[in-house]
Amino acid sequence: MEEIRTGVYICHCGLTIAGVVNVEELTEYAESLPNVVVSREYRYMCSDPGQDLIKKDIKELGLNRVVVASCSPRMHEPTFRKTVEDGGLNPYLYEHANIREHCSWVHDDKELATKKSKDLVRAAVKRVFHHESLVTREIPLNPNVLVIGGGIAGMQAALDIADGHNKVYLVERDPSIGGHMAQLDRTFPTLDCSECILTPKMGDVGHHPFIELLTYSEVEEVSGSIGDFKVKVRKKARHIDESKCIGCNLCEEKCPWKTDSEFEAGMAKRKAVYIPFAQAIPNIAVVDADLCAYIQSDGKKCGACIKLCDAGAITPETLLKQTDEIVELEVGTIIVATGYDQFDPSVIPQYGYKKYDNVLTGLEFERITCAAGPTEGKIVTKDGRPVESIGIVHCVGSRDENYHEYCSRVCCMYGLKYAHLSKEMANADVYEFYIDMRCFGEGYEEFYKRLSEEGVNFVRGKVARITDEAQTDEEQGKLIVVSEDTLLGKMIRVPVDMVILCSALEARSDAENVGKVFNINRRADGFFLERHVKLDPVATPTDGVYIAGCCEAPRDIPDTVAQAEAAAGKALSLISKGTVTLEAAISTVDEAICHGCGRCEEICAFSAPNVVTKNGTLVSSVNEALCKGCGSCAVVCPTGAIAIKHFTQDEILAQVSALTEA
Amino acid sequence: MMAGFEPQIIAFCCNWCTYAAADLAGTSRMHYPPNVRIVRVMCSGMVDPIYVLKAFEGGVDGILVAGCHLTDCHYIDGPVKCDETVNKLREVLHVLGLEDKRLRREMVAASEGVLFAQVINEMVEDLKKLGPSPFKAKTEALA
Amino acid sequence: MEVLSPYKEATDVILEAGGEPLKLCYQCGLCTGTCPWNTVRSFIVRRMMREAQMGATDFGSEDVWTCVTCRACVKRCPRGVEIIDVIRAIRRAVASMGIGVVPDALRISAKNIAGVGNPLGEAPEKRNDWAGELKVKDFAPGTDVLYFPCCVPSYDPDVKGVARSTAAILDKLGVDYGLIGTDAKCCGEAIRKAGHEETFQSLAQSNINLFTESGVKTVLVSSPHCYHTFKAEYPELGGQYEVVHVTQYLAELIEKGDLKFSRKLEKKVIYSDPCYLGRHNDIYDEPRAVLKAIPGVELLEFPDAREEGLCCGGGGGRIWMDTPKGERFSDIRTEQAAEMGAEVIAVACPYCVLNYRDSVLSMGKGEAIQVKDVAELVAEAI
Amino acid sequence: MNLEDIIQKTKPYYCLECGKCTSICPVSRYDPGFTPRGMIENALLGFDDEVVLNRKLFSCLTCYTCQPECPSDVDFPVFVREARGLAQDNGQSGVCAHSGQLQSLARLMTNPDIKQNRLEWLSGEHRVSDDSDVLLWVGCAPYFEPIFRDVEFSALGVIKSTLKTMNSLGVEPRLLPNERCCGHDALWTGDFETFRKLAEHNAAQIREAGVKKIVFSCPEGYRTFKMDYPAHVKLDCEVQHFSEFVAERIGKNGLKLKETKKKVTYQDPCRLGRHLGVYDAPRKVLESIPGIELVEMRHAGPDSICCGTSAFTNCDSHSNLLRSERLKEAAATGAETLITACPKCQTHFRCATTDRGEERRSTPRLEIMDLANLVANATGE
Repeated sequence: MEEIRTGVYICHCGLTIAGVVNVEELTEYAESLPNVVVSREYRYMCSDPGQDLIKKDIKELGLNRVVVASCSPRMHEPTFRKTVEDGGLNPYLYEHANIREHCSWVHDDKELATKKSKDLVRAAVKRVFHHESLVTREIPLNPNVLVIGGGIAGMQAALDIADGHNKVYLVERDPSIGGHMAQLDRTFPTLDCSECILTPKMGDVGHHPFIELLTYSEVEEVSGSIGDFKVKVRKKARHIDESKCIGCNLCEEKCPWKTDSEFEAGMAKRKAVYIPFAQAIPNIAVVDADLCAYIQSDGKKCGACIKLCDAGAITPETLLKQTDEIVELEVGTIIVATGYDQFDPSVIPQYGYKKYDNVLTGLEFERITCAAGPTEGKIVTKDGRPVESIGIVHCVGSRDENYHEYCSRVCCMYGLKYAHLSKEMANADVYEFYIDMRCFGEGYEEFYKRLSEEGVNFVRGKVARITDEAQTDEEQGKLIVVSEDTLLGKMIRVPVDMVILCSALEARSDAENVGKVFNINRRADGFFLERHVKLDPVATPTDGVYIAGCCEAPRDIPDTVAQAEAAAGKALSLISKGTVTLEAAISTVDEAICHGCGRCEEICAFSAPNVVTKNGTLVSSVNEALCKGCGSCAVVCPTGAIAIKHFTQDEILAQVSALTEA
Repeated sequence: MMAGFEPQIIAFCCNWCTYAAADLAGTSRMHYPPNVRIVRVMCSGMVDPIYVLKAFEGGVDGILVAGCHLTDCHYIDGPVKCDETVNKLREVLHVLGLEDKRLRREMVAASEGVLFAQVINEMVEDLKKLGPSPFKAKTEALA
Repeated sequence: MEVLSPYKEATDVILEAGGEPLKLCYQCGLCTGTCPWNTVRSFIVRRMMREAQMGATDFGSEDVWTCVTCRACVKRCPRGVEIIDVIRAIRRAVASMGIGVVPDALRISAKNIAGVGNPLGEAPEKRNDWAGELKVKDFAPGTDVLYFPCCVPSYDPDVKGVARSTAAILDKLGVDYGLIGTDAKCCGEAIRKAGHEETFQSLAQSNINLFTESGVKTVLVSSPHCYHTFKAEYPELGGQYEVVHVTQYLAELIEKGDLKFSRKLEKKVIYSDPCYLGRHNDIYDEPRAVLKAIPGVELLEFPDAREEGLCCGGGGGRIWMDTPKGERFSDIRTEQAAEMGAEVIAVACPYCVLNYRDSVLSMGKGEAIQVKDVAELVAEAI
Repeated sequence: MNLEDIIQKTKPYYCLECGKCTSICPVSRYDPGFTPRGMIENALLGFDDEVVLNRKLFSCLTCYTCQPECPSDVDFPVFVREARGLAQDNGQSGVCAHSGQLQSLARLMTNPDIKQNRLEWLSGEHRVSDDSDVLLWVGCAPYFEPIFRDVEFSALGVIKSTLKTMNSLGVEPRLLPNERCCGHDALWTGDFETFRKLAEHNAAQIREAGVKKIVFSCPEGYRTFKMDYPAHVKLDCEVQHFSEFVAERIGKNGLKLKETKKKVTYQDPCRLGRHLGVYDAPRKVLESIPGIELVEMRHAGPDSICCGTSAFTNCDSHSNLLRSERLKEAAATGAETLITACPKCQTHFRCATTDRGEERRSTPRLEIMDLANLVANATGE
C-alpha cells in the first residue's frame, strides 16, 4: 500500500483567524499528527503565493494528501481542489478544515479556539487518509428534445427550442394539438379570443421545420438518463392514410355514426370519422375504431367514408389493417407538459351537476359562449330559453379538503370572465358566489373592479346546494342557489336560470403512470413535484426532465407560457453546453456484498439504483448519471455493500473518532 | 454533576442548509460556546446510525443531527429519511438508558444562523445540566 | 329561519337615487373600522352597503340616519366608493317614497326649511336682523362680495356673534360687501344629505335665481356646509360663483398684510377641523394660519387633527337630531381639549359652534373653556 | 499474540489438506474465494497477512459443519475466532452488516454506568418475580426490536412468548433490569475485550441475584453461558434452552396445548444443534402440540444448513444465496411455516423474505416464527 504523505496548511486569513487561533501552535501540532510530512502557516493561503506553497510541496515532498485549514469549504474548497489538481494530484485527495466561520469568528477564548482548531485539523488529517482519487466524467448530450403535450405549454416550449434550430419531437395524445386552450372562448382579463391567439401558434408548430409532430401518440417507455434518453412512443392507428388526407371533412359529414364530441365537452356530437375541430393541426381525419361500424363488423357494414374519400385516404386497408406503430426516439432532454383534467362536479351531489340540465361546468360554458360552439355563441338554457339570471359558483372542488385542498388559481378570474360575458351577451343578472376573490395577476384586480362596476352581485359564501324546489312564486321554474351571505350573516336563496360551476383543475387521472414513465414524483395533491418550489421550479428529480404548465400545478395561461419558456431555457442551456457533467462523489455498490435486496432502489428519490441480474444473481447497479450522492441508499443498505464516494463510512468514522480523541 | 464540566458535542450538518447556517453564524460573528465540532455531510439523510453510536462510544456528551427543512432539501426528501433514522436510533438509545436530550435533531435553514447558535447554546446548557455522558467513563477508563 | 332572496327592486331604488357607487364595494370593512361612531356605539357601515347591494336594506332602521357624512370612510376606501352618496340615496328613498320612517326632529327641520327657508322655523324677513346696529348694506349689482352667513348665525342668538364678528372685520377693512335680501334661503346642503332631494332642489334653484338676478360673483361664507354646496353642488344647477370661506379670506388678507392686529389674546387655542372644510374640501392650513397670526395665541392641536379630525357630530342632518349623552363626538373632543389645557376651542363652522358650546355647557366646563369661531377671535384682536 | 501463537493454541498443524472441510462448507459452496482448507494452509505456510488481513476471514459462519468431518479433528471455527482477534488488532473486521450498529451497541453495553430501560415492554399480562431463582435471559431483544422492525421481526415477541409459556407452566421467572449482551458476537468476531467485560458484568449481576437456573430463548446466549463463560467467569447455575425447558414439562405440570392446525418444518439453529447437540427437545415440543404436522427438510438435524450469517459480519451475496437455498428447502417440504428456535435465524430469514421487488425474486415467502411464538399461541386461554 502506498505511503500516505499529507501536507497541512494553516491560513491566518490576515488576523481573522490568527487573531484568535494560535496558528504557530496549531501548525506545530499538525506536524505531530500521523502521516503528516509537512505543516505550514501562511497569511493568505488562497492567494497565489499561498497556493504555490502547496503545489511546490506536492512536487518536492511527494505529498499525496493535502489539508488546508482556513475558511468555509463552501468558500474555498473548489479553489484548493484546483490547486491540488494543478500540483499534479487528484482534486479529491484534499480535505478542508473550517477554522474561520466555525471557529475564530464565533469564539473569542483563544485557548479554546486553538484547541478546537487542533481537533478540526486532526479530524481532517485522519479523514483525508481515506480519500481516494475520483474522476468526474463528461458525457455528450443529444441535442434533440422531446416535448410531451401539445397544449399551450408544450407548444410554446417546442417553438422556443425549435426556433434555436434544435430538433423537437412534440408528442400529443389527442388527434390534434391545441389542448384545453383551444376549447376556451375568450381569455381573461383582456378578453381576447382564445382561438385568435392560439391558432397562429398551432400553425407555427405544425409547419416548423425543426418540430416533428407526433399526434394521437403516447410515450410508453423512457430509459437512459440526461443527455441520452431512449423513448418509445406508441403512434395510435388513425385508420386513414395521413399522407393522403386533405382535411376536406366530407367523410365526417357523411359518416352515420355519432358520439359526444370531446372537444365540445359533450355538448355536441362528432362522427366515427372526424376532425376534432375546425382549426385542428394536423388537419386530417381520425377514425374512432370503437365506433366505426365498418371496423367493428370487419368490413361487412357501412364503409360510406371509403366511397366518399376522393383522396383515397380511407380505404379498406387503412380501416382494417392499420395498426399502432412504435416509434423509437433518442433525445437528450425531455419537457413534460401534460396539462390537467377538469374536476368532475357530479361527485358533489348537492350541486346537481348532471341532475339539472342547466348546471354547467366552466368548460361547457366556454363552448356555449363560443361563436363556433354548439349554441353558436348564444347563452341559452338547454331547452333554448334565454337566460335572465346566472349563478356562478366558485371553488367547486377547490379549497375543500373533501376534494382538493389547494386553490385552482384560475377560477376567480374565469368566473369573472363568465360574469362579464353573461352581462354583455345576455344582459343577465349575475350572482357570483365566492369564498375569497383572488385576483393576483396583471390587470386582474382591475378586471374585478370593472365587473363590480358592471353590476355583478358578489355573494361571499360557499354554495350549500343548488335545487329546483321552489318555495316562492319567483322561484318557480328556476334553479335556486342556496348559500349563506356571510357578510350579512343570513341564508340566501337566489333563483337563476343557469348555474356555472367553476370546477377545480386537477392532476391528470393518469398522472401517476406518466410520473412513473418519466420518474417524476407527485405531491399529495397529485400534481408533479418540482425540484425546488422556489429556486428550481421547472426541474424534476430526474436530471434532464423538466415540467411546465398545469401538470405541475393549476395555473393560468400567462404563467403557463412563462413556465414553458423557462423549461425551454433549461433545455437550451444544456444543448448550448453540449455535454453533461456527472457528479463524482456518488454511490457505489460492492457487488460481492450486495444481496440485491432492493432497499436502495426503494428509498432513492432519483431512481439511481436498480436491482439487475448479473451472473445469475440479483445485484444493485447505480446509474451514475442519475445519482446525486445524497447517501440515503447507504443508510438503508443492510449489508454494507453501498458506499458514497468521498463520504464513505471509513472517512466519516475516521473524522468522528478523531474528534473524540483527546 | 461535575464542576466546570464542559460538554463535548459533535454536530452532523448537511452541506446545503445547516453547515451554511453555521457559516452564516460565523460571518455574522454570533458567539456560541466552543464545545461543538461540526462534521459535514452532504445530506442529513446520509447520517448513518453508526456515526452517532461511534461518537457516543468515543465519549461525546451530545450529538446534533441537523439539515434542511422538509421543503428545502437538495435531494428532495433527505430530512424525512433523517427523521426515520434518528427516531429509530432514539429508541435504541433509550433502551441503553441514554437521556433523550443527548441526541438532538434540528432543521436549520441556511438563513438561520441565529437558530444554529441558539441550538448550540441550548445544547450546551442542557448537557451541562445532564453532566457527562455515561459512556465517557469507559473512554476515560480506557485512556 | 330568516332566508333572504336578493330584492332587486330595492337595490334599483337606491341605485336610481344616486347609490351607484355601492356596486364597487367589495366588503372589506375598512369603512366600519374607520367610522368614528364605532368608538361610541356600533354602526356597521359595511353591512349597510351589503344590504343595499342585496336589496336587503332595513329602511326603518335608525341606522339609516346615523351617518354624519364626515367623509372619514370615503377618504380611506380602497375602492373609492362614495359611501356618503349611497347613504344619501338610502335616505332619499325613505324620504321620497315613504318606505321608512324619517325621525321626528329631522321631519320638523325639513318642514321648516321647506316652509320658511330655514331650519329654525324663523320668519324669513328676520334673516338679516343679526346685523342690527352694524347697518350692513344690501347686496346690489356691483357690490364686490356677497356675505352669506348661514341660517344658524343668522337666527340663533348664541351664534349670531359669528356673523357679527365677520361683518365687523369686513367693515374695519373697508371691504365692499353686502347681504342678500331676505328672500335668501338655507343653502340646502344638510337637508340634501338627509335625503330631502326635492327640498334641496327647490332651495338651490331659488338661491341661484336670487344670486344670479343680483349679479353675485363672489360669495363669502361662514359655514363650510354652504361652502361645499355652493362650490360643488350649485354649479351643476347653473349657479357658478367664486366661493370663499371666511378663514380663507382672512388668511389671504393676513398674508398680504392688509389685516393688522392691535390686541393680544393670551390664550391657548385648539382648533377643530370642520369635516366639510377639511376632508370634504381640503382646507386645513388657512384657519390655522389665521389663528397663528393672532398675537398671543398659542395654537394647540388635537391628537387626531386635519385629515384625521373627529367630526363634531353635526353633519348629514345630525345637527337637527338628538344624540344621546355618551355618544357625542363634541364631548370627546371637549374632554381632550380640557386635558390638553386649551382655553379656547376654535372652530370654523356654525354647526361646530352649536355642538361644542352645548358640550362645554353640559359638561360644566363653561368656566374653563370657551368655544369661538375663528372670525370671533380675529374680531376680538383687531 | 501472532498467528503462530494461535496455531500453537488451536493445533491446525494436524491438517491433512484433505479438503473435506471446504467441500462440506456451506459458504464455500457459493463463494469459491472462501476455503477453510486454504486458510489453514496459508496460516501454516506463514502467509499471515493472507489470513489475517483478508476480509473473507469474517465469512466463516462458525457453524461447525466442517469440524465433525475433519479426520484430524481440527477445530476450524475456534481457529477462525482466534485469528479474528488478531485481525481486529490489525484493523480488519470484515464488513459489518447494519453498518456495525450491533457491534457498537455491544461495546456501549460494556459501560458499567449505564442505566438501561430494557424492561419497559413488560405489561400486566406478564408475571415475573424478583424472588425467583429462575432467570429468563432477555439478552439483546430490546435492542433488536427497533432495528429489525424493517424486516418485520419482533425479538421482544419471542421473549414475550417465552415468558407467557413459562407463566402457563406455573413459573414466574426473574428478569434482570441491567443484564447486557452475552458477548457472543463480540467473542466470535474477535473482540475479546468487549466479550470479557460483558461476561464479567453479567456474571456479577447473576451471582448477586442468586439465580440457580437460566432459561434462554436465544441459543447463542445459551451456548455462550454454557461453553464460553466458564473459562472466563465463575458462575454456578444451570442453563437451559426454552425448548428443553418446555420439553421436560410435557405431560407434566398440566401444560395443556390447544390444537393448532399447521404444517411446519424446523430449522436447527447452528448453536443449538451442532454446537450443543440439542435436536430432540424442539421436535418433542412441536410434536406435543395437537394438530402440528412436522415435516423435515432435506438437510435436518446435524446436517442442517445455517441461516447464512453469523455475528452480523460479511452478510454478503453468498450468504444470501445460502439463505435462499435454505428457504427453498423449507418451502419444498410443503410446510406453510418455518419454525426456528433462534432469533438470529429469524432476522436473517425475514430479511430475505422482506426483500423489495417481489416479482423478480425466487426466494419463497413463507411464514417464519419462533418455536416460542408457536407454543405461546397454543397455550392461549
